[in-house]
Amino acid sequence: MGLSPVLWQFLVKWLHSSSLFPTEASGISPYVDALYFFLVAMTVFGTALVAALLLAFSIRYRREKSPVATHVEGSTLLEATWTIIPLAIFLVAFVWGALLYFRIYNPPANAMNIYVVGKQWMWKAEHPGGQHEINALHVPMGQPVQLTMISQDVFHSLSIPDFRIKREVIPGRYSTVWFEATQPGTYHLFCTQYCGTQHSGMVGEVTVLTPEDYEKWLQQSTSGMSLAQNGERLFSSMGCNSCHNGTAAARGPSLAGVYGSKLTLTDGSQILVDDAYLRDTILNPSKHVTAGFAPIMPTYQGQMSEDGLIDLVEFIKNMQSNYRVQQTLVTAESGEAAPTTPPPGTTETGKP
Amino acid sequence: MDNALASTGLTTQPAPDPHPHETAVHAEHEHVALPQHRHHFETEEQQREAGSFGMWLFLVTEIMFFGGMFFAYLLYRNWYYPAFAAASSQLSVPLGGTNTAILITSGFCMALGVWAAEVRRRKMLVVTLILTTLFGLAFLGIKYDEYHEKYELHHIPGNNFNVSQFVNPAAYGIKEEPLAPDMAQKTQIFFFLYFAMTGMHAVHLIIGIGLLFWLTWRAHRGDFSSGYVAPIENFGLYWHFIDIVWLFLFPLLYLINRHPLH
Amino acid sequence: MAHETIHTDGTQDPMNVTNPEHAQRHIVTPLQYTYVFGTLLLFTGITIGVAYIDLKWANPVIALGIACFQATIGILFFMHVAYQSRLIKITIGVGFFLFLVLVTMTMGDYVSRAWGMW
Amino acid sequence: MSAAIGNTIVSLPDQSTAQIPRHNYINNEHGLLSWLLTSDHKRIAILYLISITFFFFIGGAFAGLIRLELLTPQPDLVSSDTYNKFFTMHGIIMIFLFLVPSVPATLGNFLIPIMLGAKDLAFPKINLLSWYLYMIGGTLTLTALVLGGVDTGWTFTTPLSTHYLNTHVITAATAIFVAGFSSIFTGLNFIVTIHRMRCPGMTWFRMPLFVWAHYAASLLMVLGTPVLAIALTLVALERLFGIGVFDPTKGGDPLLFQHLFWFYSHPAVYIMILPGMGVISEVISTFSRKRIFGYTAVAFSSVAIALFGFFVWEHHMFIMGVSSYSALVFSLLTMLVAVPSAIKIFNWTFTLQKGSITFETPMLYAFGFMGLFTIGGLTGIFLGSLGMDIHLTETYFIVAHFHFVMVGGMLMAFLAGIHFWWPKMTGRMYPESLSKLAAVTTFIGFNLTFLPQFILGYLGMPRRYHAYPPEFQVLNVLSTAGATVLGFGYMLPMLYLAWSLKYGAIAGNNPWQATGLEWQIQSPPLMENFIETPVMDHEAYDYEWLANKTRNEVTTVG
Repeated sequence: MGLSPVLWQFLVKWLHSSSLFPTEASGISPYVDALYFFLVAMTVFGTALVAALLLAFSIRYRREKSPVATHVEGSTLLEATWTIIPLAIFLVAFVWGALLYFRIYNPPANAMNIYVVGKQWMWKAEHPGGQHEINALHVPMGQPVQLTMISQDVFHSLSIPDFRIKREVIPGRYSTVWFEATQPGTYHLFCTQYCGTQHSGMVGEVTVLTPEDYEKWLQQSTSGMSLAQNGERLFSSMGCNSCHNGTAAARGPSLAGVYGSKLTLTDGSQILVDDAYLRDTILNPSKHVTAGFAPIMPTYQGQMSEDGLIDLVEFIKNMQSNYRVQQTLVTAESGEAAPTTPPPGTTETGKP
Repeated sequence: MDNALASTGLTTQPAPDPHPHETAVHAEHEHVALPQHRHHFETEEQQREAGSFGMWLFLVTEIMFFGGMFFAYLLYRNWYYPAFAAASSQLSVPLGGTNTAILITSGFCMALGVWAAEVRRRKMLVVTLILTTLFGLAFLGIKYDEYHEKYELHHIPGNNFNVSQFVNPAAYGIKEEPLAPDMAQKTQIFFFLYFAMTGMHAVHLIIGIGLLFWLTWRAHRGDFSSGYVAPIENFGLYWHFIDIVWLFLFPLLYLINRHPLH
Repeated sequence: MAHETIHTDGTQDPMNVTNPEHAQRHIVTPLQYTYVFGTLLLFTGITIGVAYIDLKWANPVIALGIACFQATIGILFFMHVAYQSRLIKITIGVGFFLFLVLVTMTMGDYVSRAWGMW
Repeated sequence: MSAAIGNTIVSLPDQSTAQIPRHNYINNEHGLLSWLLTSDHKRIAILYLISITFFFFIGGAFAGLIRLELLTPQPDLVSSDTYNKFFTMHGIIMIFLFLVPSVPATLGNFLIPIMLGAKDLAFPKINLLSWYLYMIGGTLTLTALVLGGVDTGWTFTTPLSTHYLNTHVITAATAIFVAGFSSIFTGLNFIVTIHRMRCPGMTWFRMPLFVWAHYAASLLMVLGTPVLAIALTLVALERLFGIGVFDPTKGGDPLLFQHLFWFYSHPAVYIMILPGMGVISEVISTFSRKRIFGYTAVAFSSVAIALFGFFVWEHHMFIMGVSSYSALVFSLLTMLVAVPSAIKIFNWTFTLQKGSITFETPMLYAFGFMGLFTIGGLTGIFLGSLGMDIHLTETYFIVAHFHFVMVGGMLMAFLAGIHFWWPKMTGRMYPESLSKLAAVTTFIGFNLTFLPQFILGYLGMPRRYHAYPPEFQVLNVLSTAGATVLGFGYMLPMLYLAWSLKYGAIAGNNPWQATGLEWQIQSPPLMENFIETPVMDHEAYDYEWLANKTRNEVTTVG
């Protein structure tokens, strides 16, 4: 009969891919699955209980068996029971879930940082060493990796089911998520927030490599310039260095070692300098002006791509001194790039 | 009679006028005119209270409707205070103040109208309704003037929105701290909220004025001079509600920061 | 305050205890309206005046306070709520309460975002 | 009343003599106009019934097309654009044009005045107006569809909907805006009616739970919908003038839209489910011949749901970069809102205890509801629990979850109600065996369709995907297969209900021997429902009262 090959194919497929759970490929997965099993158990139990009661009552009290209903008003005790017990279970789910939430979204201190830019309809990963990948992400195994993500246009959402992580990629704001891959292999990378026509095409592959392989990969796929070095170029080509050069006459604050420090703003408020802050000050300078400076900095809104901003942020992050800035200031006239770029793949720039 | 609704009433109660169905249908289709009693209400009291309760529920939805915009205002005002302050200083307090007074007055006339209807004075009712309408129109006129000015200054949000006046006030002879360019851009959000909120308010006014014409005509016809107050009363509620919205809009939009800090 | 009252039902029940959904019908007198009218105008003047004095954070608070006061008397007398049934008073209360829910809970998100993740 | 202890309580008048009452609301007037201009709540209910059925099948057709496309991993049936328009239309039509008005606008409209012993809703003309608003909204939606569709998804996520699409977003937004006001007016009408139009003796705690449920739902409609209206207005303005209130590059915040949108759209799911719960209460009580176990608990749980429903909207945004502190608060409140639903389920279950149960079609649907809604509700806990939500949200798990609540819950309840009150609305019975078949088919088809989607979701298949990795195919095939069965299950009632209009057995006043006021009058009812204002002198679901009444043969047939 004609149907059988189709049926056969179907069965084969079924046997090949009848997994009920995605692979546990990240440090967090077991914890997520644990909660999942708990909740599944709760659901099964709850449904079974209701079903069993319905069945039992339907048989015991069907009209043939009990022709006349006996009136029961209700029972406070029972009401209390099925108010408190479900509530208790739900609260367990709440606490458990909350702990997990913070575990998933709080990166450890030693996490390495990779930038991800989402745009309709592709993922662009940018490694500090300047390696760029499209719809692909290479990460080392056994090393916490933090993704600092931003969208160039609409909401996207980066999801790696096998790592059990997902985070909205928001336009105009950095969002972060971290994971620690535990086994080599390639895994799906999805955009889960509907983002327009090619939404379902906005998928990629995460490749987990052993640390050695990862090093090799970094070497091979370098673009020659680290993010910080690109940032340094922008820094001079955009003329940032004409104010932020740490000289006495500078109209802007020196940026050397500013990252991670606490700044005092003109309105007296204290603020911690992180990626988000750096990005925001470039786009909305007057929102937070460092104490002792005038709000004269122009906005770069619309003049710089998110990639450019990432380069700049990365540059400022790793800026230990103003030495190279002043160098670029000098060489800027002669129109060439700054001297002696350190080997790519490392995130350090300028030695004092 | 009203105990028809009392939770305790157990007394049986034949419907006041069990129409034959045909007339019942007509009673339903004709406009709420005399006899204003609609067949499906037990008592006229019940009908009146149902009416005003319904009106109030509707006003509550209006609260939530404006609520969304009030929240947007609150949020962005906190984020971009300098822009909001500077932009708000470009609105004319004299005009805004006058408008507030005008609206309050028109509300006062409306209130008198309700009273006139209650005490069944047809002429007075008509006069107050006309006054209400006039004040309402005056408000809209002034509002139009303000909008027009904004239009000429290119302060209408959109593609040809122009911030130069805020970046460099001196050039326009305005004694204000100049805004940094990026902050000046945010004045657009203020003006959007200004137009959205006052615009939405104006729309409600226009609808109200439309209704006023209709009510005035019916009042003139004498519909409301025989103890049938509900339409006037409920419209009054609507009109006063618009006034009250404005009482919030005025300080929030016009008076953010009228004392430039030096 | 004395104002004429029309009793459309026999039950004298000003506190509408037995039937909270029903209140007897009052007619607010023009005199009262005039008082309210005056007050509203007066406070509009005040709110404008205060706006020109620099009181730092107090300015918006005062402005809103006055607006709320005006709204209250407007609602109570122009809109007759002072003489309306408890049901209607509650309805209005619910409306404003829910508006506050919208504002506070959403603002809660925006405000606490700055705190970061502990 | 069938004296012999059979397995049914259906008691029909002697078919040879019985006939449809001469005067009733259907033949009271004739001509199309008499329907289009009617302000009789019963006729308006029928108008609604026809129109929402129409839209239900349009929305269903889109669902079918979606499932058909997902039969294969490759994007081969239609282009991505078309697919996106499919699920957008499916969402908009099913939510705003079917689920929200489904039970309230049809059964609620028809029954609430009768259950309260009133002649009509408080504002008959506004009731008619809200039907017209609904139709305008529906027409605009279809216009958007005909003009080339809209592909925002029903959530209108900014800035996608405002800056990155050139489809007919504004038309669709207007449609929803208008339809929204239709449901505002319906809710307003119900609230006023329930407060003001109760007949003598009809105290709050003598009202049927159906009315309580609608009261709670109406509160949500009246208080929530305006916020959706303003959110959509802002989207439209943003599109028209690019004023940047949701545009990050201009300093706006896209999350603000999410807040405003979900402030309505979460309560909306309770707008959709609460009336269904009301139906279930009536059905369960009638077919177990017993007062609902813990009447007050069920009544108050409805109100509690309505109340808590307003405090949980942010759980749709947990991964959207909201503050983790408020995420905590909202997660906790989400857990609280789940409790009243649990209370209801158990109360219904225990209503059966010591009852005298029969299994007519409405009861079967009610059983279906209980099972599926329990699953739907409990899987909601997964999504309310922060850590779990990260992995599950925006996947097929969430799709399965809300279909279990909306389709498995609300649609089952709707069908239960339609079958239950069909005799009252039309005066004729539906064919019992066929309808039982339909009920079972629907149940099987439903589970086959949506259970696989839970697994798909946990495997990580994102929602709104046109193409998907091949390893997901098997489960998708299962789901599509189920959808076919489901579709068949929904076709059946259409056919046999239409058939029963002419050939169904004459139902008589009270085929179910139910206690509600609506069953004490003729079916189909008179134009004015009651000949004289009834007096409620007994509790709701008082079957002894009914027994005495039938013994004394005091019936009010017009």
